[in-house]
Amino acid sequence: MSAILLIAVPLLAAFISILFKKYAHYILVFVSFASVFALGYMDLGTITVGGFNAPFGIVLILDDYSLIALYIVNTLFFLVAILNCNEFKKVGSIMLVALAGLNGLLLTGDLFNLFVFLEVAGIAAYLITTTNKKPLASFNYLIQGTVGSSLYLLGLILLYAMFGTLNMADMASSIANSGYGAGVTAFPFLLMFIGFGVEAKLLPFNSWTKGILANSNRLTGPMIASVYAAAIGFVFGRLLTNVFVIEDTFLIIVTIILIFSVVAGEAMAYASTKVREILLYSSVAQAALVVVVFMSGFTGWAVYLIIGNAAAKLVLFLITNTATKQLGNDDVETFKGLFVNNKVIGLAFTAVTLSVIGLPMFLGFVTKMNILENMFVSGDYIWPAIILITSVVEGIYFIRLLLNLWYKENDLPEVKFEFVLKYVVVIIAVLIMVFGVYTEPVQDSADNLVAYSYIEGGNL
Amino acid sequence: MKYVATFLVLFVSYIALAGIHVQELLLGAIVSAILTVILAKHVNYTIDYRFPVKLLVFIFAYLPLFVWQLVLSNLAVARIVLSPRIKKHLNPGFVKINTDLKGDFAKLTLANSITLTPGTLSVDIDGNDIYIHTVYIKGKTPEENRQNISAKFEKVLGVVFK
Amino acid sequence: MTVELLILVALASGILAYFVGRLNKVLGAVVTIVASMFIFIMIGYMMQDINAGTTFNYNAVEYMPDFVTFMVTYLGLFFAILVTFIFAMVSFFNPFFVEKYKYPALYSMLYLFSLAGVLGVFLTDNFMVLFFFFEFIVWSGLFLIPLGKNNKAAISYYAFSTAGSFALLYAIFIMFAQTGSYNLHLGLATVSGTTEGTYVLALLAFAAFAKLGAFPLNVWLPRALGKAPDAITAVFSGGLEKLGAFVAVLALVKLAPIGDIAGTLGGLTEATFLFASQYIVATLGAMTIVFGTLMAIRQDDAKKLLAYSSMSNGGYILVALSLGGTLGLSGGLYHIVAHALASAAAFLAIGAVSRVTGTTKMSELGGMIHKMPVTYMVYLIAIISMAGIPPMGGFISKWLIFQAVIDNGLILIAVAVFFGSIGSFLYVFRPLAALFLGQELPQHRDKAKEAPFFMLLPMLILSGLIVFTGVMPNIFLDFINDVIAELGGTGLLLGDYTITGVNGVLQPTLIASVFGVGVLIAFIIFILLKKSKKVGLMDTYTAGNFIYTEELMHYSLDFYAPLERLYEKHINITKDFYKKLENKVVDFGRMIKYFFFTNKPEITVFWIIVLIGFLLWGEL
Amino acid sequence: MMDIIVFSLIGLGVLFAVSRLLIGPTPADRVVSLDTFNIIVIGVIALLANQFENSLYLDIAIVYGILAFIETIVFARYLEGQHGDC
Amino acid sequence: MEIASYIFMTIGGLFYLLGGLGILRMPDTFNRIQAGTKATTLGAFTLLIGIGFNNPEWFPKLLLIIVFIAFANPIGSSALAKASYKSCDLPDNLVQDDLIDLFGGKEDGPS
Amino acid sequence: MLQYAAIAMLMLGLYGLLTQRNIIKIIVSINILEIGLNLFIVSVGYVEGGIAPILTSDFNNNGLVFVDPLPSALVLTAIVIGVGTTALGLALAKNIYQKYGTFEIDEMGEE
Amino acid sequence: MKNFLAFITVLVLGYMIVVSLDNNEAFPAYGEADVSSRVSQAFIDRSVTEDPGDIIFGQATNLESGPANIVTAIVADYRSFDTLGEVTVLFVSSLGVALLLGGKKQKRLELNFHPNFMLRVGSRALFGIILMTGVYIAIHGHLTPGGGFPGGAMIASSMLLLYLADDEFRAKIKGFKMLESFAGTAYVLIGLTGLLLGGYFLENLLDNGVIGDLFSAGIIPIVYVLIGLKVGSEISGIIDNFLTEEGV
Ligand code: NA
Ligand code: NA
Repeated sequence: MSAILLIAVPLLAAFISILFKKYAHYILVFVSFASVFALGYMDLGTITVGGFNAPFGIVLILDDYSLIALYIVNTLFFLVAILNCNEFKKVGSIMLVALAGLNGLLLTGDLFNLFVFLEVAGIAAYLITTTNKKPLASFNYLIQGTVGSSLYLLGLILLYAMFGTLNMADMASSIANSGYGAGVTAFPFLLMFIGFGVEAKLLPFNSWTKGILANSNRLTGPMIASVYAAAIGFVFGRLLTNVFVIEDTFLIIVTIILIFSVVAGEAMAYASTKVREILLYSSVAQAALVVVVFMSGFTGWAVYLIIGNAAAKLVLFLITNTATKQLGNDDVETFKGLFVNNKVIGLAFTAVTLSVIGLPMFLGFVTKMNILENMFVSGDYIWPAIILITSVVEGIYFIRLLLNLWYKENDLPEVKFEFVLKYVVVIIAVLIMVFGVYTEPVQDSADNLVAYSYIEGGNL
Repeated sequence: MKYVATFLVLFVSYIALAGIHVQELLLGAIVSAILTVILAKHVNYTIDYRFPVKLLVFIFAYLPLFVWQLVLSNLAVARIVLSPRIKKHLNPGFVKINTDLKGDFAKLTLANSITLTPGTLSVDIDGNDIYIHTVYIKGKTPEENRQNISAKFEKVLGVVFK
Repeated sequence: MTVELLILVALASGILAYFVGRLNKVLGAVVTIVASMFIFIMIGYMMQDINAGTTFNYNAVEYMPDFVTFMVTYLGLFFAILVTFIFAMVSFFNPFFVEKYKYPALYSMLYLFSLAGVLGVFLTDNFMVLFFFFEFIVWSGLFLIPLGKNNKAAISYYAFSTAGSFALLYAIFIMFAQTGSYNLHLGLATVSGTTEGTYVLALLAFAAFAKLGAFPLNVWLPRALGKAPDAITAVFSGGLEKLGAFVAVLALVKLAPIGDIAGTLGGLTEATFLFASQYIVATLGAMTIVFGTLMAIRQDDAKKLLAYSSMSNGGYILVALSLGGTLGLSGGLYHIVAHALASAAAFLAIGAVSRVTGTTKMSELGGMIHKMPVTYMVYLIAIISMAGIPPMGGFISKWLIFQAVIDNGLILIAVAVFFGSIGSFLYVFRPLAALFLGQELPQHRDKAKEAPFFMLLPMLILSGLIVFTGVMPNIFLDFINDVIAELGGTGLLLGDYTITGVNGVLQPTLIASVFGVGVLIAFIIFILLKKSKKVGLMDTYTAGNFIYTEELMHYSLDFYAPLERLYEKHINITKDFYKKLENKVVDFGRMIKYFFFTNKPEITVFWIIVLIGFLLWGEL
Repeated sequence: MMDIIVFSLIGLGVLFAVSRLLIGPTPADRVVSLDTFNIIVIGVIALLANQFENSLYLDIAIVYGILAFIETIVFARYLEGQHGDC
Repeated sequence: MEIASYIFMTIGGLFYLLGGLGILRMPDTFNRIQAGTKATTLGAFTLLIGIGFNNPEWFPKLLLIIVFIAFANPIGSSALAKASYKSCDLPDNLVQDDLIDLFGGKEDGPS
Repeated sequence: MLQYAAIAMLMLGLYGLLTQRNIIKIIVSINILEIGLNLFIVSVGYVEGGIAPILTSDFNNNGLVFVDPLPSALVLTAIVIGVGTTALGLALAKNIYQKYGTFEIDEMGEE
Repeated sequence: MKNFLAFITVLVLGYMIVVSLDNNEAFPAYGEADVSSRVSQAFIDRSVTEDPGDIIFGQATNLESGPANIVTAIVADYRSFDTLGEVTVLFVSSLGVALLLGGKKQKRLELNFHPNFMLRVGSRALFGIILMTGVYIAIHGHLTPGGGFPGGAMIASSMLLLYLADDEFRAKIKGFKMLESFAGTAYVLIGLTGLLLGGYFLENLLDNGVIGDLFSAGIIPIVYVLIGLKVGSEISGIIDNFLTEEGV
């Protein structure tokens, strides 16, 4: 099967669904499920559109990397869709477009096509966030996203002016063979980095995240913090490893941005007293960490970092937003003792949290240890120190949160979680634990991805 | 008949743009036909069997008059604009004049003609009253104004849009 | 039985305990007794397989990642036996306490999980495995502490433990970068004497300090031990805290070459830094002793008091290990044993009291000796040992440590060590007086009764051992000599009944006999002489009114008020420091939030411009 | 030569129109000058077509003219609603 | 033919100039509209016809543009005039104001 | 020249985004920024003396000097995307106005 | 003051960017772009798949991409996938506007000012010309500048004119929806047909004809007309949403 169907079919469904508004959400669930299912039958390789070969035409690339990315994003998307399809019927068609956009982002091997899909996915995201009923926050997201993608486009055009191509692989090899120093590309790459930095929630370009995630609902929270975060992470990773050349001043700037994001993200989470704020600031730090790991070249582990994070944020935001809706607000004080009568939910929440912190027996531990090990081996002693120190802070606020949610005597909050939700979060938690203990497949696949570089296989 | 009118307007527009060529004529006709079916009742273009005659009158009687008036009006404007002391040429105001023309399109043409001729600018039409901004009001009564401003067009247009 | 099988048993029985515990709380707790006793016995069996100079090492079964290896060494076994024993003893208390917990089944499970972690830490030659179990203990311990209904204590525990763990991890990775392997022995040997070695020492010392609750990483210890469930307190103090001691041994003994500090300081090699670091460690250890003592003196809560005593004793261990040498090592290792036994016994005794009275506050207790004489005896023996008075184990270890300090000529540290000893006289007897002696309080009079047999049993075993370690220390010192030999040092010269130190020969048995005779005489006098009249609380009237003042009922109240006044202003220096640190983090987080996270796109745009400008600056 | 004359005449016209656009003072004044400017631009585009001998520019002129007209209408409709807002 | 073309084009240019000048010099909005509309309309007509002389095959297209302008320009102007009347203070040199009947000062209009 | 103008417009857009607190004006700023960007894209493809990349009966072979057609194509796409974003921004602005009764961000208070 | 600082800031930034680009050895100066070193040279030569030699307007047949307008060849053929994406952007925007502004029952926005007579009548007269211009532009996208997007925009403009010129006017939204859905669906289906029959999504399966003919360039005019319809209906929908409000 051609991977292009992953984009075409949701689009087709979206175009048709506006005539059948009442059934749009069913179409959505069906299509997103079909996407996950169909991934098993996709042929790996480079797909040309319209019959024009790279670097002239637009190509899509389905390799191990994008396949994993597609599996993760589509599965998470499906889960979010099925859990929310009844509550948010209105955005069914928009969600279909979002699915097409995300799949396009993950598949495309063309820098300008990436911009187009960034906008498709972005606009769908702005719209999905309007279900928060906070139009000002959505507006802010829209403006910042547009500024970001405009900067990306400007950087891209500068690169085109210099190297005359839009294809990622061709661009990378043109730059490598051009004989110019990295100084030539620093400015365009910085622009593109910032462009993605906005979407990837890196400080200081992420002021939209608070308005969106701190007011999120059951749809927007998991959608933005989990599905979109994963997709953007994967795409950013592809650019970072295969296209960008980060050296000299640019490297200094990027390092400052990343250190700032990690440190400030954890500090902000620490200083927060609302559950969703804690989660969202933690996401900021995690997103920066993903970028760091990609930049360090540990693709496989960056992928697992994304996976672990996305799965965790899905569970955390689902549970938090379900509870918030029923309790009225998300102050930790209100949430106190939430798990006393919701032990299953509580265990799942705890498991994924411990995984995010990186405690043993969970997937997060395996990922973190391997990242640190690889960093040390490559002679990097600074980032591990930063990661470990901020991990302590991260651990403290998450543990504080967990203990608050588990231990309270009287006046327990009354929250009902529906069966499907329980089912989903428990499965994710169990998977995180299973792969935290049975680490061999994780280790192997991550090592494979480290060895794998997609530039060489531009035409797989 | 409004279908014919609509079709003609669309088709002529298309051909004016695309040029005369077999493929274009064919495609233009098809497209115009389709759009005519969809749009005819919205646009209200009307036409009758006397159209060719009216067209001739319009072209050979009205247009020369109009162009002449247009040139005159521009010369008048030039005189004002180029004079060192503009204010003395001005005696502006809004006047109301009456028209006998019936039909929206007739009134529109009249109004546009008034706009493009010396010293006058139609602002709105209400029923049979045309409201006009005048650079230099000469007449004292509405009838005087009408004579000054619109009478010559009305005669011709009365024939065209009968 | 192999180590990984034992670990599996511990984990499996933990899960079993959980499910049994869901059905019946008490039954779940019984599972912990059976399992931890079994594991202790199995570990004891390992003694048979180990001979001086030979250790056995093996890869674990295939389903695990291939770097997972276990190894039984004298050092590991020494710690493993001690800690599993404490776990086994404390487990007898579990059935009597689970009722009080919010999640009793969870308690049983995590208890055994912690035990599994202990085995993993001590019985491996692989740093990654060690770290894994280190962290495993952290998060199982983490959920045990708040069962005592205090989240703050658990969070402090987590914060410091994790900081320690991560320091350990960083050290592990430094060694890994040098050797390409996680082998513990290889790693330590490789970096020893190099610049990396100094970093590793500092990091490992940090980890040890964090686990031991030593100054300046001491804030969590009193909180956690003071607020954790009673039984768990004993495990933490007697057992888990010793993880820190283990790391300290790795850092101060295995990593740094064994020898007297003063002797090797001459040559300015890389190793000099190591020794300088050891001085720092010794100094901090001494400060730990002093601070722990001063804090213990002013506590009202008996558990907290003992917690500070634990902290202070951790200081002794650090001082001893950092001094190195035969005396230092023997003293340190022996003190580990002595303190483990004594503090477990003391905490269990307090726990037994708290079980019937519901409090551990000295101001709310009194006269328990009448209802709980056996518990009183156990507590008495434990604190005698803690204070380092013959004929208990604590005396032997302190004697060795004193000798080592004096031998090294470290005057200030010697002063601190002596101060700690005198201070412990001052504070350990306060709970004795406050809890067990004095007036029986009306609110506890009816409920209080002696603990049941299965609680007394472990307490009695422990006090027996405390006495035994004081009377017949050579049996233990013999094993410690093996440990020291394995570490590459020389053990103590042991006669049948004598210990040869630098400044003389100690004859513990003789001393014990003298004390035994003294006690016997005192007991006979107590029996023979006329009983003192017991005066009830309500018998004291003045002008027909009962005079109620706290002082009347508690002569232990404000015991050392004049002394406290000397330092009360300065004593919270570490607590304040961490409080300020936390506030700084919070302030920083709030500031960033305030500046960046508003619905104002211009902030984002501004920073984008700044960053672009920064990049382009160089091209102007 | 002739081209230069025509273009400079038109250029002056544009200059005047734009001056009024900048001076105002009322929004209506600005819209009027913008409208004038647009019609001049149509002529300029047509002149370019003549200059380059390329009829494609006429298409552009038509589209520009249409858009300019609609723009004027939009502004006019907008201004109508702005009571006394000058 | 070419000469005719250039004459027309120059005249067109002149009217454009006149339009610009009118816009600039006229003292109030309505007079500016008047000057601008008339001059530019005629300017566009002559200019386009001039171009048509040069390229006869373009005549249909040019004619379409002329027709469009002939309609669009006055319509736009009248709409603007109405808008200006309703939104702004009237110039103080008005000698007569019949429109006040229609718009009731500033209030609603017909249709 | 065109390139400088493009960069100037980009900067003007950024200036607007930095200073404007009215959401409509912010949308306008974004649009100015995008126009500048689009101009820049086109400028990148400009070739001195190049003609529009369209074959006609007058310019009838591919050996002529054309400007780079690809940036023009990209601009078409970028423009349409900009239109979509702007429409959405305006719709959000209308929603915001309904909720707060103002377009000024400073008058809305924190969400 | 804030404004002044901001002004200085962007001034400095702009200056820096200009200097940086001037100093950048890889970035071509304005007007000196080297098209032959760019991928677009292959689009001009239509030589992505094979080299057709010299291309003469009105003569060359069966090129890999048929439009005489090379920009159109790129937009609707070489990079047609981008265009599908951009159509999607517009689609989702119009959905979004409807989501944000659409209430239950809709009626025209009630304004207290009305268009004047000339505008009301005149716009109907002009409507035909504008509409036809849009159609013409969309149909001739492969021959002249323009194409589906400008064409669609013109179509929508003609609708906008009617909306502006008549307070009562409302187009049939249901019809827009149908058109929008039909055009989008057809576009994707054409792409899928290419995939099914030719092996590539959006492959041009029809005869490309003689370059410069109206009936040439295979599916491109069809695609462009679909785009024109889709864009026209979408923008019209957006306009309608902005000019309507909740009410009976
Ligand atoms: Na954009
Ligand atoms: Na396009």
